[in-house]
Amino acid sequence: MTRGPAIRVEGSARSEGAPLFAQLSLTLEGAGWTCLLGASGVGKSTILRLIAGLESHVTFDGAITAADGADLSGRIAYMAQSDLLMPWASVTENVCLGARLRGQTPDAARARDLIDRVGLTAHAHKRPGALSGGQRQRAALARTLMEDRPVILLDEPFSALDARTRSEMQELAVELLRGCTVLLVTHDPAEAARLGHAIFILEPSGLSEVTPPPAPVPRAIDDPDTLALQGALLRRLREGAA
Amino acid sequence: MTRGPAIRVEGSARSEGAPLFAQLSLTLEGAGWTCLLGASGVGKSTILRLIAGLESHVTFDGAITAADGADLSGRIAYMAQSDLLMPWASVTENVCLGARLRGQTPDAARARDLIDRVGLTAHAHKRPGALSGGQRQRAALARTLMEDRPVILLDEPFSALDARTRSEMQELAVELLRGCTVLLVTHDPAEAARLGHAIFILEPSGLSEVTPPPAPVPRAIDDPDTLALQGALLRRLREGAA
Amino acid sequence: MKLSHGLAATTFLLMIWQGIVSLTGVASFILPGPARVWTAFWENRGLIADHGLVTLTEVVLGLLIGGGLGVITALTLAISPAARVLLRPMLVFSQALPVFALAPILTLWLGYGLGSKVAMAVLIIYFPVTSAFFDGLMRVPPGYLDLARTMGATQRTILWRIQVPNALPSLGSGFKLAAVYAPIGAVIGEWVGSSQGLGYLMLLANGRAKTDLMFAAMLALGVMSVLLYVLADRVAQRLTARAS
Amino acid sequence: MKLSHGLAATTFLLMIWQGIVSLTGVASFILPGPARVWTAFWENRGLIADHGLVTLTEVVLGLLIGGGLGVITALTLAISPAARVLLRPMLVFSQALPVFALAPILTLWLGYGLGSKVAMAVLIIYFPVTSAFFDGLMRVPPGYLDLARTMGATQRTILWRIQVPNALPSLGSGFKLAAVYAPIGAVIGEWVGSSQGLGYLMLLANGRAKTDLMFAAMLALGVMSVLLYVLADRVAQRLTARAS
Amino acid sequence: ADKMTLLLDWFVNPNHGPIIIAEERGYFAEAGLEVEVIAPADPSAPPKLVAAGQGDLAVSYQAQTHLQVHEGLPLLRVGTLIATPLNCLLVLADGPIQSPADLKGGKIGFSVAGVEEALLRAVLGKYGVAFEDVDLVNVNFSLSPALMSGQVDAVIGAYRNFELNQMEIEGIAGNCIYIEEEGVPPHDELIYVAHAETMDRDKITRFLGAVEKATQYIVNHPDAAWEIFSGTAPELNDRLNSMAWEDTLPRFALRPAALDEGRYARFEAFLLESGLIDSLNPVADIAVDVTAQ
Ligand SMILES: Nc1ncnc2c1ncn2[C@@H]1O[C@H](COP(=O)(O)OP(=O)(O)OP(=O)(O)O)[C@@H](O)[C@H]1O
Ligand SMILES: Nc1ncnc2c1ncn2[C@@H]1O[C@H](COP(=O)(O)OP(=O)(O)OP(=O)(O)O)[C@@H](O)[C@H]1O
Ligand SMILES: [Mg+2]
Ligand SMILES: [Mg+2]
Repeated sequence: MTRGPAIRVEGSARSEGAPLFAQLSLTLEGAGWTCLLGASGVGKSTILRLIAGLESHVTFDGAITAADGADLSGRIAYMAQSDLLMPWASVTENVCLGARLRGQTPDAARARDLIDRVGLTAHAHKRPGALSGGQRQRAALARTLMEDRPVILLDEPFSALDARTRSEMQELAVELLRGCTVLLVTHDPAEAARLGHAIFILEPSGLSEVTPPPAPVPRAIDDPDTLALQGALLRRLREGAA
Repeated sequence: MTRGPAIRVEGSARSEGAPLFAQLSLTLEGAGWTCLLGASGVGKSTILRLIAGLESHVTFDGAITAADGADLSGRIAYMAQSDLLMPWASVTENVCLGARLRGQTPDAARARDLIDRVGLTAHAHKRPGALSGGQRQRAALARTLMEDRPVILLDEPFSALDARTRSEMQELAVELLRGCTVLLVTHDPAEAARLGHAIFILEPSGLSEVTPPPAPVPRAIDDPDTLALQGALLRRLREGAA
Repeated sequence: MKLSHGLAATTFLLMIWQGIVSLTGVASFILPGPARVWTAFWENRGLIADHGLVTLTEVVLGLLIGGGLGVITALTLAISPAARVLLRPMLVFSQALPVFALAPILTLWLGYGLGSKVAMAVLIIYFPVTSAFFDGLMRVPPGYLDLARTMGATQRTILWRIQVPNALPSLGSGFKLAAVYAPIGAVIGEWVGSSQGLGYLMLLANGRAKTDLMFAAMLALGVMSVLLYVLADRVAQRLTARAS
Repeated sequence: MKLSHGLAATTFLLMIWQGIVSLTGVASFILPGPARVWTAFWENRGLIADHGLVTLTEVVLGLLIGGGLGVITALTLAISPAARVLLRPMLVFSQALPVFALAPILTLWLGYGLGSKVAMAVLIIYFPVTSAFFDGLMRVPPGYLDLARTMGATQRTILWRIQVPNALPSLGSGFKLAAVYAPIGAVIGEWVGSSQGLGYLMLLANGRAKTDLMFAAMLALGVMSVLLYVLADRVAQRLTARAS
Repeated sequence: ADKMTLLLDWFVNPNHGPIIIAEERGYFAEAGLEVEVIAPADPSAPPKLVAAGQGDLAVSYQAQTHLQVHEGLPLLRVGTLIATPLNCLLVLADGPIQSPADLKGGKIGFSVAGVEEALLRAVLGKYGVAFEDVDLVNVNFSLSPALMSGQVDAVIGAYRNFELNQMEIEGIAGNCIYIEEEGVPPHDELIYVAHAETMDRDKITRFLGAVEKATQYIVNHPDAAWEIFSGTAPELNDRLNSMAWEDTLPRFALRPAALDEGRYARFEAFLLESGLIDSLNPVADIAVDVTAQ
C-alpha cells in the first residue's frame, strides 16, 4: 500500500450566513492517526465531509491540499457517522460494495476475512435490518477497511460498541491502516489518547492541539501516560468553551 | 409523578431456533436506574423491546411483570438505539410527537424548556436532516423526557455525545427522571458506574450483577468509588466471555 | 422545467414528428406533418380555445374530485383491513370497465352535462392516486410504528402524524400520474355525450376525416397535459422535500 | 390475498351490484343484474374463453414489453439529464394522445394482428411503469450517493448497485398499476381494429344490444385484471421485502 | 311550451338537417315544443337511454332497432329521418375490387354496428362469395383511412354521403356499392325511436309535424337551409359538410311520421334469414304510426 500523504486543511466555514468555525489550520500527519474531538454540533463531521470532497451545508473558504500535491479524490475512504449500510444487501454484499461500485470483482477472501475479524461471520448473510446497532457499525467498519485507500476518514466509528469489542476494533483498524493517513472523529478521550499521533480539539473559535505521549499506537489502555492524557483531555473537554 | 414500579423480567429468548440468551432473571429496581451492559449483539436492545411490548425477532419464553401487578403498556417511554426522528418534522414537532400521537395538545412551554435544556434552542426549527449526529440524539432524548412516563427504557441514549455534553445530559436525565424506573443500556462503564443503582452485565450464558457504590446518582465522575467501579466493570467487560 | 428545456423538448418533438412523416411517407390523412397541423391550429384557434377551456374545466374538477376521493380511499384502506379486503378488488375491477359500458349508466344518473364528464375523469384519476398514496401509507419504517405504539398512539393519530407525512412523496407521484391521465379522462368523458370540449372536437374532426384539425386539437390537449404535469411535478417535489 | 378474502370481496361486489340494480331499478339493458350476467356468462363460456385467451395473450405480451420498455426508459432518464429534458415531455405528451388518433397510424405500421393491440397495451402500461420506477430511482437517500462517490463509483454502478435496488418497491407499485391498465389497454387496442378478443366481443354484444353478454365479457375482463393485480401485488411485496 | 329531450345518434351533422332547421326556424316553438337536443359520441347509447326513460326521443338506426326490440328494449320507431340506407360497401374506384365478387379472400373493414354480418352475407351471397371467404376486421373509428391506405379491400358501414366525399377531398376516388341494390331489403337509415309504453303521442306528433315542415323548407330552399344549418356552429361550416348536405337532401324523409309496414316486415324477415334473430316480431312491436287514430 502507498503511504498516506499529509493533508492540510486551512480555512473557515460559514453556514447560512453565520460562521460555523473560524479560520483554522489542521494538518493531518502523513501515515498517522489524527484524532479530532469537540462538542456536539461544532462541525467535526462537516470537516470530514469537506475533506472527502462531499457537498455540505457550509461554504468553506480555504483550501484542502495533500502534501504530495496530487488530488485527493479517489484516495479517500469515508465512514460516515450513520452507518449507510444498504438495506437490501447482506453484510457480505455491503462489505464488497466499494469494489462493485468501481466495477471490480470484489476480493471475496479478503471480505470474508474482514467480516471474520469484525466478528460478523455468523451474521454475514444477514441484511442490516437484522443486525444489532454495534453489528451494523462493525459492518460499516469492515466496508471501510475493505477500501484499501491511503486516506481514511472515520466519523465516530466505534461509538456503538462495547468496551471490549471497541478495543478489538481499534486494534484491528490500527493494524490494517498502517501507513494510511487517518482522521478519526471521536467523543471518547480514551480512544483519542490511545490512537492519536496527533490530537485536536475543535471549538467554534478554532482548533487547539493536545500533544499525545510518544508511545506507538495503539497505546496500552492502562499505560500511565495514556491515562494521564485521557484525564487531561477529559478535563479540557469538560471545561470546554464554557 | 407516580413512582415507577419495580419490574421483573424472567425467561429465555430464542432467535431462529438458536438460543439468544439463556434463562435470566432481571429485576429493575422501582424508581431507580438499572444499567445493562454487555457485548455487542448479546441481546440488550432485544430485552428493551420485550419490556416495551414490541414485536421482536425472538420468541421469549417467560414473563415480564411490574411489581404493582398492573399492565406495563401505556406506562413506558422508549428511546431506541436509532433516533427514530420523523424526517418531515422540526425538532420541536418531534419533541411534541408523543402528545400529538395521543391526541393531546402538547405542553409547548415544557417542550421549549426541554429543547433548551438539551441545548437545541438554536436548532428547534430544523428538520433532523439538518442536525449533527449528537444533536439528533439529544432531540430524541428530549422527546423521551417529554413523555412523562413512570418507566423509561433508554438504549444507548448518550453514545453520540461528547464527554461534556454527555455528562450534562446524564445529569439532566437523572434530574427529570427522579422517581422513574429507568433501564439504561450502555457501552460506557463510566456511565454505568455513574448512573446505576443496579448494574447488570448480559452474556449469552446469563446475567451477572455488579454492585455499585451506595453514593446517590449521578455520582461524581472523579469519586474514587466510582472510578474503582468503572475500572472493575471495564476489566469484567474486557475479559468477557472469552 | 426551465423555458429553454421546454424549447429544446418542443424542437426535438417536432423534429421526430417531421422525421416520421418524411421518412415513412405516411399519408396526411393518417398523420399530417407539423406544418399542416400548425395551420389547422392557427385557423381554428378560436374554436380550439373555446373547446379547450371546457376540457380544462373538466380536468381541473376531475383532478380535485378524483384526487380527493383517491386520498380518502387510500386513507380508508390504510385504516381498515376489512376495506382492504373488500374494496381493493372493486377498485381494480372498476378500472377494467370500458367506458362505453359505463357511459349509459353515468348519463342515466348524471345527465349529459358537465357531471358525467367529470365523473369519467374522476374514475380515471382516482386509481393512480389511491394506489400510489396507499402504497406510501403502508410503507412506513417499522421503527416509527414501534415508537408510536409505545407513545400510546391511536390508529388515527398514527395515520395522521406518521403514515400521511411519510406517504406524501408517493402521493406526489400519484398526482403526477393523475395529471397526465386527467385530460385523457375528460376527453373520454366527452365521448359520453357532449357538444363541447376538445374530445368532442377531436371525435368530430375524426368522424369527418379532418385529420389536421384532430391533430391540432390533440396538440392542445398534449400541451395541457404537459403543463399539468409540470405543475404536479413541482407539487410532488415540494411534498418530497417536506418529507425528508 | 387469501381465498377467503377473495370470496368475501366477490360476495361484497355482488351484493353492491345487486343492490344498485334493485335500489335504482335501473333497466336490465343498461345494467343487468348479477344473475342475468352469470347466465349469459355460462351460456357463452366457450366464446368468452376463446376471446379471453386472445386478450390474455395481448395483455401478457403488453406487460412484458411495456414493462421492459418502461424499465429501460426510466433507467435512461435516470442516467441522462438530456433525456430527462427531451424525453419526459414526450412521454407525457404520448399519454395525452387519445388512442383513436393513433390507431390508424399503429394499424398502418403494425397491421390488424396481435401487433397493434400489444402496442396499445404497451403504450398504456409504459407510462406508469416508467414514472413510478423513475421516481424511485431519483429518490435515493443522499448519504448513499455520497458514500458511493467517495468509493469511486461510476454513474453506471451507482445506478445498478444503489438506485435500482432502492427503486424496486416503486417499480412494484408501477407494475401494480400496469397490471390494472394492461387489460384495458388491450381492449382499447381491440376496439381499434380486430376481430377477436374480449374488447371485440363487447363491441359486438353492444352492437347487437346484448347487454348481458357485454357485461359477461366485462366480468371476464375484470376478473383478469384482479388476478393480474394480485400477481403484481405479490411481486411488489417481494420487491419491497428485498429492498428493506 | 312542452319540454322534450331528443338524443341524436352522434354529433350534429347534415343528417340532422331537419331537426336543426326546425329548431332554427322556430317550427318547434310553433308546435308548442321546447326541444333539448343532445349529441352523444356513442350511437348505441341513445336508444338505451330512451328505453330507460331518459329522454323522449332518440335518433337511431332501423337495423339496430329490430335487434334491440328482440333483446327486450321497450322501443318503437315513431318517425323516419333518413328514408334510404346510407350504409354502403365502399371500395377504391381504381382499385382491384370492381364488384363484390372480387372480395373473395379479401379483407373488409367495419365499425361494429351489429348487423354488418347480415348485410355482407346478402351482398356477397348475390355474387356467390361465401361470408366465410372474407376476413372481417373491426376498424372502428377509421373506416376511410383504412380503405385509403390499402389496409383493407373494402369497408362496410361507410356512409355514402360522408365517407365518399371525404375520400374525394383527400383526392382518392371511392366507389360506393349500394347495398339495397345488391340484395339487402330497402330500409330507413335513421329513425326516431321512443319508449314503447310511456311515449307521449301528442308531443311526438307535433314534433314530427315540425320536422316535416323543416324538411319541406330544406327541399324548397336548399341553399338558404344550408346557410342556417352551417351558421349554428363554426365547426359545421366546412367543405365536407356542404358536400354532404347536397348528397343528403334527397334522402330526408318527406313524410317523417309515415310508416311503411311492409318495409319493416321485410327487414325483420331478412334479419331472421341471416340468423341475427331467431323469431319474427310483428311490425306493431317495432314501429308505429303515431298519427294513426
Ligand atoms: N430482525 C432480526 N432478525 C434476526 N436477528 C436479529 C434481528 N434483530 C437483531 N437480531 C440479532 O439478535 C441479536 C441481538 O440483537 P440486539 O439488537 O438485541 O443486540 P444488542 O445487545 O442491542 O447489541 P448492540 O450493543 O450491538 O446494540 C444480534 O445477534 C442480532 O444480530
Ligand atoms: N444540512 C444541514 N443544514 C443546516 N445545518 C446543518 C446541516 N447539517 C449540519 N448542520 C449544522 O452544522 C453544525 C455542524 O454539524 P456537524 O455534523 O459537523 O457537527 P459535529 O461536530 O459532527 O457534531 P456531532 O458530534 O453531534 O456529530 C451543527 O450545528 C448542525 O446543526
Ligand atoms: Mg458528527
Ligand atoms: Mg442494541
